[in-house]
Amino acid sequence: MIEFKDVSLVYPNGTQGLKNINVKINDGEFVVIVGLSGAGKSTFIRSINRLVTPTSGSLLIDNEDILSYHGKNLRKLRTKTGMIFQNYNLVKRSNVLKNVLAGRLGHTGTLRSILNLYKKEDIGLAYESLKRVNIEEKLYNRADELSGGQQQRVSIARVLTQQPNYILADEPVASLDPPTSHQVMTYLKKINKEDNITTIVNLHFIDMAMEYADRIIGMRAGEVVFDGPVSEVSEQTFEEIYGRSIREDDLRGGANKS
Amino acid sequence: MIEFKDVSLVYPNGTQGLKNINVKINDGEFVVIVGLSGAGKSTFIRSINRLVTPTSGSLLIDNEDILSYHGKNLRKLRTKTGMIFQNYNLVKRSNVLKNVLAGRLGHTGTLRSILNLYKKEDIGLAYESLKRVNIEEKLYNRADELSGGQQQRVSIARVLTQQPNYILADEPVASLDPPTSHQVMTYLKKINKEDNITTIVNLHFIDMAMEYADRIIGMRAGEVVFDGPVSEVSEQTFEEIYGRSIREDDLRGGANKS
Amino acid sequence: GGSDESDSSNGGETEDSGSEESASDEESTEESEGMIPETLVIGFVPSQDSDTIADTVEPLAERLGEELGIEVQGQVMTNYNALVEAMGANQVQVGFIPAFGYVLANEQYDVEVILKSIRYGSGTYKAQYVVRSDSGIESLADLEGKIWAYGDQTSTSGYLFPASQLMEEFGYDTSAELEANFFSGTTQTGGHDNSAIAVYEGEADVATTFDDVRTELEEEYPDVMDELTILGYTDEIPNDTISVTKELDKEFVQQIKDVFLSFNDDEEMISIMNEVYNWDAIDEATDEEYQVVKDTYAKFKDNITLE
Amino acid sequence: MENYSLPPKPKNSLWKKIKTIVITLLVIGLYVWTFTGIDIEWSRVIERALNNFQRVIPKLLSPDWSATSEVALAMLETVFIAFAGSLMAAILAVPIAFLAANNMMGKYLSVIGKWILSAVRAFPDIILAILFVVAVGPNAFAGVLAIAIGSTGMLGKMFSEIIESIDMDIVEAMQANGANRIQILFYAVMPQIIPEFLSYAIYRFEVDIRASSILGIVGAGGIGTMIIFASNNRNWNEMGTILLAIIIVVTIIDFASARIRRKIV
Amino acid sequence: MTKEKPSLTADKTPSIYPAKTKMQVTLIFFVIIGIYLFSMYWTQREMVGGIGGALGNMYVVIEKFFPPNFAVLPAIWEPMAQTIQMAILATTVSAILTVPLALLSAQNVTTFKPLYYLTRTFLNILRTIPDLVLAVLFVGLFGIGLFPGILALIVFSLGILAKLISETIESVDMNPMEAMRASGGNTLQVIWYALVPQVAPQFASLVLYVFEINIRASVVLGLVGAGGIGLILNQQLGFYNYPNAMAIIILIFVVVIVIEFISNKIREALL
Ligand SMILES: Nc1ncnc2c1ncn2[C@@H]1O[C@H](COP(=O)(O)OP(=O)(O)OP(=O)(O)O)[C@@H](O)[C@H]1O
Ligand SMILES: Nc1ncnc2c1ncn2[C@@H]1O[C@H](COP(=O)(O)OP(=O)(O)OP(=O)(O)O)[C@@H](O)[C@H]1O
Ligand SMILES: [Mg+2]
Ligand SMILES: [Mg+2]
Repeated sequence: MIEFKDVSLVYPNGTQGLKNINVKINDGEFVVIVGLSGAGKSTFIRSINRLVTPTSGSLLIDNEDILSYHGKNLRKLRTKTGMIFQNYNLVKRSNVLKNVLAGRLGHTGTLRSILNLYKKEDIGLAYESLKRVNIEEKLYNRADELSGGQQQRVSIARVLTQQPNYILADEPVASLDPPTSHQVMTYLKKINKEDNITTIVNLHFIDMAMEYADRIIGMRAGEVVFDGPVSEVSEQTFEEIYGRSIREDDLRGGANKS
Repeated sequence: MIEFKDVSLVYPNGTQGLKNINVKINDGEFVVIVGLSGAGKSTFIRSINRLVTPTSGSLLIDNEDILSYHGKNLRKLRTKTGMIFQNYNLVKRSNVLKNVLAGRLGHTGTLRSILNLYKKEDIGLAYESLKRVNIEEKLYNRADELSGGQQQRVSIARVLTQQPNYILADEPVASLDPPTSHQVMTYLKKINKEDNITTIVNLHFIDMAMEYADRIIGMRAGEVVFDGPVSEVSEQTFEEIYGRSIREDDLRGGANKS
Repeated sequence: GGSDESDSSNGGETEDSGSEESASDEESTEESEGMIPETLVIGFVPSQDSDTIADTVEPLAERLGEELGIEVQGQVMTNYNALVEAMGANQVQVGFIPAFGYVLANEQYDVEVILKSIRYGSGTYKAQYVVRSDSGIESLADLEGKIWAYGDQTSTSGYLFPASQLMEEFGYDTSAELEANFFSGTTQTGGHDNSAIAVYEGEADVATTFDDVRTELEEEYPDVMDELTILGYTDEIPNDTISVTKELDKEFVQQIKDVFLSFNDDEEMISIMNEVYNWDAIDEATDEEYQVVKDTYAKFKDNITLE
Repeated sequence: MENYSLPPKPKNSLWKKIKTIVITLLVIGLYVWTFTGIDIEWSRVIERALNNFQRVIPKLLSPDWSATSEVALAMLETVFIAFAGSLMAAILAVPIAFLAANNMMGKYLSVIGKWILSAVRAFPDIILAILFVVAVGPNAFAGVLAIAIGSTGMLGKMFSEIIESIDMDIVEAMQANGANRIQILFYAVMPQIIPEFLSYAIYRFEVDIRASSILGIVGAGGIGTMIIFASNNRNWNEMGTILLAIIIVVTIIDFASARIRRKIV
Repeated sequence: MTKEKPSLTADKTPSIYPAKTKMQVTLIFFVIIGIYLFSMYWTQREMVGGIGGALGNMYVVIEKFFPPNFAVLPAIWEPMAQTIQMAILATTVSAILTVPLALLSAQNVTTFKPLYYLTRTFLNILRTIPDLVLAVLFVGLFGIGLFPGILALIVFSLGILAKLISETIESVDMNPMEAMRASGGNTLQVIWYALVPQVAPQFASLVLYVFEINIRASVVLGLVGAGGIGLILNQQLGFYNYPNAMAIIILIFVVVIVIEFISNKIREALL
């Protein structure tokens, strides 16, 4: 269970990334966070595995406040939370397999991992994950030889290899074509359901959000402006999240206005 | 007018980026290119302003074969074709305004641009473009201080500042939230119509493509597998482009298969 | 008091300077009169063959300027190649050069010696052979089969003169043969002090240094005077020169010479020179006195051992 | 789930294998050669160190304060000369670096550029010093020139490597704008390289301050000359003073440069 | 979002940089130029005459170096080899020692500030000591011979390497490191997986660069009795055998080129 208790985050330059967030995410939920660019979606997600540290409030995961974590505790937390990034974050100069195996780091002894002495199962798992995102044939290619979409798929495979309890995904499908996007979302949904892995995804597309989410959290300017099951999403919700109603005067009008 | 005549492109490493492309794009058209990751969409677009050079065939723009261009000719060609990139390609250490002003480089004398002596109109135009993508308040921020979506908007502003005859956009909305995406597409569409600027956009999302395109070109493995007006797009088309029909057994099945 | 000691060389000097004069007269008829620079530049390369080395010629340059009535600039340079070339290009007109450097400058660019320094009352100095007191080495012949430490091969007292002496005495034609066949090993130490320390520490059996390097080491190695003894000395090596470039006007050169010589009667200057350069006095000198160095140089120049 | 299995690794060609083996053997050979060629008597070294520690270190740590003003003056001289020299080098190095960078000038020109830089670096300081003394006489300016040329080789090499490592996507974006080469230089390349250039130039400035023995050769004085004299005279106390001066000055420069860089980067 | 209607001729066009930044950069620029001009003036104040005859003068000297006397090559091979051996040894040791030091002095790896400042200061002091002083000092301590020479090279190159490499580390793409950290990797693993691949080419080229420096620094080693090619070079210059010296310089040049070539090959392989 993840619980944000009055969490705020101010970046060193003064930008308020999160503002008094109170959210409770139950085990096994599939939550999609939507919001405008700069709304604080990434900040929200990155607080959970402490890639950024909220400046006030408390953030409980499995009933422990993780804001005070450091060292071993933090690594343990991160081992059980997998993360998929907006910009892939692959080591461009390493090959695909090595990038994917990095997902096992938290589970592998330091010496073992430095000497590349992965267990056979780990390597098999990595290969398996690559197959799941249909990119197994690029196994030995260097990451920078792949197209954007292919790179994102590798980074997803990395998280799959990690076998986490929580999956955090920061716009995982932003660079994927629709079939692959849906594939990935479906897969995330599937492991969410089958293995009961709590999954939190940032998405730009509310339609896709509606299709996969159990629950939608809408953010705007660092605040949660909507939080509820998909069934409760209405025109009104869009307005709250995007600051105006979706489609009608807004989408077409955006450019007209200027 | 842009005309691909039997254009092929083989990358130095042997990958066939384009295979016998025959396409004619008339002035003022709004063409959206769709296809799987790795289909060759980027390669297609980048051939037009010669960021990559096709290895055979001929590519006519305004009835001149641009494949033999170099030096001044090439710069002239590029001045009249604006380009929006998948990865923004901003100078991270320069501020937003300077990045946007770079769009005027082709129109500005070397000395002037080196000394930062832009015409007042140019600076005004740059500011204007920033307003159009709603990011004028970040004027003096360094590009690397912006979020992904914000960076992409700056890069669009850069092209708007260039006032080109052709706009090439390589997944311009991959990192934008839906309202901004629609705004941008609408804006591209609007200048396409008003100024009769031929616009060629790569998109992953066939629904968005259907909404804005006059004409859709579907690519697969370097080949054009569909080319026609939006009205002609059918289930069959999806199958051709994505190698299987959209949605039904495909999207859900993707994960099942593995 | 220094001028007394140089009587013997004085006689030769007049003869020699006469011939030099006539030689340059021929030249000056072809070209113009010799030049008098607006600023006279003095280059100073401190001799390593000396117990203390100063890093300034400022007081000397100042006085010289006052006497000559033109601006005089003194520069200390740490490498005599640079000074030789600078004199060749007439960028430096007056050089305080060690004997070996003077020989090079004279051969390459006809630089002329006008004066020399007098140290410890003498216009020459000697190199010494240093051995451990308990080594049992009593003559140069005992050095056979021993290990030889020297500063570097371009050092007059550290290498050239002793090597030359040993070659003559024991019948070797080249220094390579001397090093390879007479000694069992050689160590190039980089400096006179290091050579002596090498012997002190037992890494070498004999060091060739200026006379007397031990005084410099006394502070760090208090027992150095007892532990090390001087086995012998080489021939006399002429002291540092004061030389001028061939372009300089003859009368002006004479003027410079006079001013320097007048310092001998100036208590203040003597004390400065003594303190800064260990000089007691300045005396006239002729090229001839350096013939011995030229001969030695000729012996080594071409068959230089490349290890 | 299927069995975890991995497809076979793509087989390296025989040629590649041979190459790997040959290179490995070469490297091993090189080290064997090195270790057999170098012969250090450890017992002697340690014994000497124990004996000499008392002779040298305490004196070094008790600087000769009477030399302070002299050292300070020499230090100031050195700083000025090194500054002028390394700034000149930083400027000279830029065009050569662009010539030597293979992503700017093409393969063949860049080889020429690299050779020029290697040649400059192969030239020993002392010969540069001689040349400039002959050219402009024994003075500080000769020192500036010698430092400038001596530093150009290193800076040029570093600069060219920085240029080779820039993000070419941005260059591409500028090309797509129709910018010409000079504009690309100023808009896409410069912003990416300036901070690194700056830090290498400042770094070189530091190097020039402490490697100032070249100034002694040209008669420009400075701290390098003092070092040579102090070492020839075995004056460890004065050496201590000089060291202290250098450490202070370089630390100040380091501090100031960090601030400047933060402003400009 | 948009509050006001933009008009094409915006009444006040902004300048490219905010006034404050402009001011600061201009100020820094002028201070630097000012110091430069002063330095140039100050260093030229002792200059006698112009630089009119400069090139002619230089030509006279340069001419003396030609033609190089390659006949000495067989004789200088041994000191050259010795120089290379010392350089290999010194470079290897300092490359190994550099790794922990560079990591500890990289701000993005060592987040524990006191440790970072401690290492940084240590390296600064190390870097500050001139090679000549190092050589003299080590000879004072260890006596003449190979050991003080090699030690001087090690300390000297350690200072250079650790600084350059720590800066390379500070400029890597932090995203992959973040990803590794997010998957629970410990510091060592993050470094090994995300940092090393990014730094490796630069590391290799800097190490080879330092190797090259070490070869050229053999001039200093000559001063302390450690032998090597620098000693021979000084000697040949001292005896006015300029053509011999030129042959040695050309040999050094060839070695530099070879190292450069190897460096490029390694970089290509790693990039
Ligand atoms: N490291 C940082 N330092 C300062 N400000 C930051 C930093 N990261 C993000 N911000 C600012 O915080 C706000 C929220 O950023 P965040 O990245 O969470 O938005 P987002 O919703 O993920 O946007 P996008 O959809 O564009 O990725 C933005 O205004 C952004 O400019
Ligand atoms: N510079 C290159 N060198 C070699 N192969 C390349 C290069 N750029 C692209 N490719 C390959 O060419 C094919 C087409 O690539 P392209 O980038 O055009 O695809 P895309 O349709 O734009 O994909 P995406 O949607 O992922 O951006 C891919 O298989 C890709 O791996
Ligand atoms: Mg985000
Ligand atoms: Mg693409």
